[in-house]
Amino acid sequence: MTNNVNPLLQMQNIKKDFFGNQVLTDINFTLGEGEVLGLCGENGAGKSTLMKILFGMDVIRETGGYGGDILIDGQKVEFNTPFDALEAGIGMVHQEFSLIPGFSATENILLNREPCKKNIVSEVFGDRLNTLDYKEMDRRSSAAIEKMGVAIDANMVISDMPVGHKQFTEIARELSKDQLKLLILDEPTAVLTEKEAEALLESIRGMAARGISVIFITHRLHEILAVCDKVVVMRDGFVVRDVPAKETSVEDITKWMVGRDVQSAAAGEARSNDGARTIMSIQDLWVDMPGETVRDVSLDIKEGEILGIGGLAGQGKLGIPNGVMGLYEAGGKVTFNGGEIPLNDPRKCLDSSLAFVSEDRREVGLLLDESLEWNVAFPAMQIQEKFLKKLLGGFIKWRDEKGIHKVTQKYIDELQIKCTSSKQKARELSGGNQQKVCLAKAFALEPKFLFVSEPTRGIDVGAKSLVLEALKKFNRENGVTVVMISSELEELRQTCDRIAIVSGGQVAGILPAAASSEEFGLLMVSKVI
Amino acid sequence: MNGKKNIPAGKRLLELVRNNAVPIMFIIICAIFIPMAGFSPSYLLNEIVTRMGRNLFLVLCLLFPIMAGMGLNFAMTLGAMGAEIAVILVADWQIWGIPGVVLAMILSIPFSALLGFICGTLQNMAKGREMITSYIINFFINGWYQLIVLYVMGAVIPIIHASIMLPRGYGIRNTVSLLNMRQCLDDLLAIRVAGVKIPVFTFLLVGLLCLFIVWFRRTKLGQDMRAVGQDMEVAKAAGINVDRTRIISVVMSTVCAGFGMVIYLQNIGNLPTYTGHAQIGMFCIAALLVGGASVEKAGIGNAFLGVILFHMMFIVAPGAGAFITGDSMVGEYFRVFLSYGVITLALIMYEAKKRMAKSKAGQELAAAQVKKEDA
Amino acid sequence: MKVKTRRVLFAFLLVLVLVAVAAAMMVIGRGHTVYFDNKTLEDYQGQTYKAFEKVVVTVKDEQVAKLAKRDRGMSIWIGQNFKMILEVTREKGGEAEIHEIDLKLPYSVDGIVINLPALLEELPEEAWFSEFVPAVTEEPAEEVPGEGDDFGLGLEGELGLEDGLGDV
Amino acid sequence: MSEKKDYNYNSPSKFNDEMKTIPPARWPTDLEKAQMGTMTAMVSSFGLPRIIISGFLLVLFILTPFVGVDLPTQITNIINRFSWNAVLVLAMVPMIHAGCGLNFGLPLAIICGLLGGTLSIQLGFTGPMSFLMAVLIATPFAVILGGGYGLLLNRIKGGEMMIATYVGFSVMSFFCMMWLLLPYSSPTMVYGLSGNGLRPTISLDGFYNQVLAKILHIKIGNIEIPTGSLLVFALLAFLMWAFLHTKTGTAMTAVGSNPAFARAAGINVDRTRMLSVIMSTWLGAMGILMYQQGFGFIQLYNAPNNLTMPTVAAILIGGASVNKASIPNVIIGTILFQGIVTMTPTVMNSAIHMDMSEVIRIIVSQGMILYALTRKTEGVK
Repeated sequence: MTNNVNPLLQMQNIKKDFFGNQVLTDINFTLGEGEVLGLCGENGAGKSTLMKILFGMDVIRETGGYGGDILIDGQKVEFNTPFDALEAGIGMVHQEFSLIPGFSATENILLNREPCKKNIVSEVFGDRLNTLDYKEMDRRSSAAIEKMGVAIDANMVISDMPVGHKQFTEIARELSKDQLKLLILDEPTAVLTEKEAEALLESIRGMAARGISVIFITHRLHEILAVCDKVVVMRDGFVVRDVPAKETSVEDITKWMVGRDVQSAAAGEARSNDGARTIMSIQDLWVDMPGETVRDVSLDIKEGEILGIGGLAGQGKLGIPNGVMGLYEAGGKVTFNGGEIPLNDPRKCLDSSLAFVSEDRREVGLLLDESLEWNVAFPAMQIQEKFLKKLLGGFIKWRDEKGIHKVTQKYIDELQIKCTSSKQKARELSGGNQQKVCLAKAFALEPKFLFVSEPTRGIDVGAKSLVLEALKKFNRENGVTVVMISSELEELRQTCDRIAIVSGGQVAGILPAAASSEEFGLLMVSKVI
Repeated sequence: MNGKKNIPAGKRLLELVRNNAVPIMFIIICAIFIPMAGFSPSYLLNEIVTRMGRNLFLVLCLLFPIMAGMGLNFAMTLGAMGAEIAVILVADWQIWGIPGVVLAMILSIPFSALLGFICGTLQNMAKGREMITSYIINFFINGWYQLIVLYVMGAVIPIIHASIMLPRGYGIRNTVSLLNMRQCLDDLLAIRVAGVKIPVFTFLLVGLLCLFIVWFRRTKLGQDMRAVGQDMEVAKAAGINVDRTRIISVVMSTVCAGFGMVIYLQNIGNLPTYTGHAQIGMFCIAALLVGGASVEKAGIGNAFLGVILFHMMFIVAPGAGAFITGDSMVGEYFRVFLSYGVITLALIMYEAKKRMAKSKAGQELAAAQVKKEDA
Repeated sequence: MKVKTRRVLFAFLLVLVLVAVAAAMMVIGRGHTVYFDNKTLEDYQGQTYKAFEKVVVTVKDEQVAKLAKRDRGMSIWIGQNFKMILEVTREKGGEAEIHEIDLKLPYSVDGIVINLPALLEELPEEAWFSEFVPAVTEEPAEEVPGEGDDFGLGLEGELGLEDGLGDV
Repeated sequence: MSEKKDYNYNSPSKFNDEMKTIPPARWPTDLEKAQMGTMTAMVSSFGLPRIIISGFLLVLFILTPFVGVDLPTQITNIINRFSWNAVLVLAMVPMIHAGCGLNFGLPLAIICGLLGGTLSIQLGFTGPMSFLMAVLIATPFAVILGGGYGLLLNRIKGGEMMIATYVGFSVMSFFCMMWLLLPYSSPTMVYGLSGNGLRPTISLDGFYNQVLAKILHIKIGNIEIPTGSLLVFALLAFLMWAFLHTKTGTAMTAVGSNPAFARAAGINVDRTRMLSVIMSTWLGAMGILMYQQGFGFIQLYNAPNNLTMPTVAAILIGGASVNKASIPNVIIGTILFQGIVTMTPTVMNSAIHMDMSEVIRIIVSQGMILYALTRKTEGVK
């Protein structure tokens, strides 16, 4: 196969760990010129990390580099910055838009690569004072747009554009680079309408025909089958399958994506709570949480159970607890314990014995610059007037430092939080210990109902199991209903009784924890927008 | 956005009024005050033309940092200080007339460029609060300016003429007379139309700066500056050196402000050594805002309209105040109040607008639900 | 690389041009105040040169002074090549004679006093030339509040750091 | 329509979070800190500018006897000035705590105090009673104006400091008109000739000049101590300290430390901020009344502006940052700043016959504010 011509891209034994946390193990695949490769996998399977390595993103270098070799045209390459990668002919369209809102499509397509004309001033003060060559800019941008094959208005200002056109502008920008050999598209269709997505697929075929290779990452599996030459499926940092697209189907891919050894999971612990009464009922909930929009969720939660909420990133699973707890603007109806809970008012939720451990530890979950004592005791003090001494007949509510110290110490022991003392600043703890502090904060409220959002995100294996055990224990011993939101299906299956899968901002279905991976996988991609 | 054409004319007018609330407010104020103040039209016109020549160049300097997204920037005050040091030296060397002005401008370049570089570097350390930082920098550098002018000049830097020195033998007097370069630029090519003296040459310089700005926007650097101004992260990802671009914009602002200050001083004909620059920044910003500019968007037109309206108000307010209350001081205070008020208002509107955009998405989602229920 | 050298060269040239312009400005822009004395010069090398009855001094087509005996007039001049036209009436009722005078002013002197009778007698420089030394006024007429913009009241002053009327 | 978000939004993607939760570099343990050497540790915890300022003041103190300046007089001056200014500096604390940044809108608070003072005199009160009435009258103004100010600041979160500056200016220039137009008539206050409009400087002799300072006034040798003033400051500082130990005070600190956390914990962030602004305004009003009773004059028109920068600088010199401040910061800061203000003119003048105090004051205070603004702090902008 590679007698005289090397394939465009070869990935050989790529490894990556984040401080001992292995996220990629022995990744191998090749990509020929003009080929389209579909890359799929669950969240956290390692797709993004792999692409970041390929694109030379700073985070990779900052976190200790990677192992293995990347070969382009048979030559080993090492990209220290994205600019090196661009130089080598790799282009990437990221999930986040990288466009200047007040510039036209043309200006964005040629951002920082504008063709210029020399003038007298630039002779003295440098090239940056060259005047822009608007004619040449127009020519190049229209050439790029033509190459893409999707018509967009080159003179329209980005902020006036529909979302799809922004996406196409980004693609056109990559195509306008003459040296482009390989284009990485990270979930490009997520923001497109069906028609636009169709146009994009057509455009990918066009690029391939021109000899540009494409790596196409998407959750819409039928798109992969429609356009790709081969499919690489990743799971838990491994490549689990590398097959020609012709020889596979959506069902197969789904199975590979989520399919783990069902036996190994501790799903056996799951209990059936059919008889229990409904403690919380969510109806027609919408939440405006950027990137995690909830469109229309209705969900009943039984008393005493652990309900898992899973789904792919960006589909809205995180929006549910944030919306119910009033942190993001929301609408709909939520009843708890027989009474309706007003939305958009965190205080009312907390007053009705709900508690929430946010997925965003550093921004929402912790007072980073304050002591652990404050972090643990604060909500309980404010909501339930715990740890307060009443002076002058309750007129003055004095902070009870001793009580605070005691409760903090208790949770430090119970959750094995590693710290120098309960007076240490939260900022100085590691991620896992910070997460435990967040749990302690919620436990100190002694709630009837607990939302836990991504409790194991970014913490090491040891801390992970500790956190999950603590949650289970809290549920079992105190009879607290727990709703756990996680991107990791496996973790949900170990911990939860039932698992609801959110897709496209709606509940796609609820399955018992023991259901097969394929079933979950199908639900996850069922309504993806 | 697509539905723009469908909006009825009345609504569009309302939109227009809302977007230009500040200039319209000032037009109304001026319209009310002018008859009260009772100045003759030719006097008013003369004053306005003089003040345009005096201030326009300075106001235009504010456009560079705005272009780079650094908001209304007091950096220009530093340029003014640089120019003042240059002017003091030139006055001491007794270089008069146009040569004096030219020399002062050239001499001011190193001073204002250095100060601009310092200011830009500090502002890069305080991204997100550039305006307050530049405001404090302006006071801080003013301390050093005073140190130099009050203690170093005459003691370390030789000052020849006792006439500009404090009697104690070092330090510069409160006022340095620039009688010999007074209005020498303004008088060059000046023409009189119906009793109104038009300082053609000064306006030519202003026009030159305008042309430069227009041209500059079309250069690579100008394009980079606008990109940095709109989204630093994206600009950085595209390979633009964000910090450097920002510093350059501040330096351009200070250097131009140095020229502007020389023009300003030659018009006035004396240099108030310790107070000359103190309020330049404040009033140029107010003028620009009155012209309808905002913290993130300003053009040459805003500068022209602003200078006319703002100074019109400034001229007529004391008279009008006296007319209304019988106390001329009230009018004086009123115009100061209006200047501060307009800046406050513009800043508040800018910050509030940033928050407004947020709740829009929520309304859309709610609307989608309602639609679903209807179906 | 080559582009860079060229750029450095151009930038250097620009600085050079600016410095050159500045230097030129310093030469041609040097201002002098010229005083004309219509005074009798007593006993210069044994001779006395009497003041004229009346001298009219015209500089740059502008009549700057009309000097009677013992009068002093003044004019400002930018540059070192001073030109003036004198209309001299030597005796009462006499005919006015016109002299065009070119003088080289020394660069370093601000104020120059010219004794007209001596000058017109074409005596050596030391006879008619002297430097004007201004008496240092203690505090010159406290600033004519220029016709500045007279912005804002008070705020200038002490930049917000004045603590009160005075220290205790 | 699922809009992809722009860069500055914290994308909830897993990868980013992994990045975020990696312990930032490595935090030095206490032991390591001890090993770092006391000197560097002190510098890092105390801040270089503060050390320079303290050192400068120390040098001034050491120089004092050598240049023939009377040390007790200097100390008396510092104590006096401390008693005038400390409450004003204290007024910075609540707003910093609630994350509203440095209160550059201090003139607003001062106006409230001025209204209290002038109205008290206008209503005919004299002696200590006039001070009490000034406090009482200033209070409702502080609550109302502070409330409005708080409402405004809640609408512009993130841009507080610049807008506060201009709110201060606007209110001050508005009241410049008011001092002329309001129907004051007390002959001690209005212009003698026209009979209307307040004078820029009003003497407080016979009113509340030194009323607090005279209480329990102590004289030890050449050192005089205005005990009453100090006690009042101590009382207010104690109340502030106590407040920060109550439930509401704790909430305020949390709001300043991390508003998102406070909101998630059910705190009404806006109301807490509003409370802090009102407290700041009231303390500012008290501060100016204390200042006046020590100084002996009411200063109107543009005078309120003159106190803003020194006050902000003082608390920063005391060790506060843009979003953290404590009572010790107030005390240390006021002593250091006022020490420099009083000592530099006399000592420098005697030592080198050059009065550079004004310039030094500007450079020190503005430099300190600049240092605080350019330090990397999270939270308030």
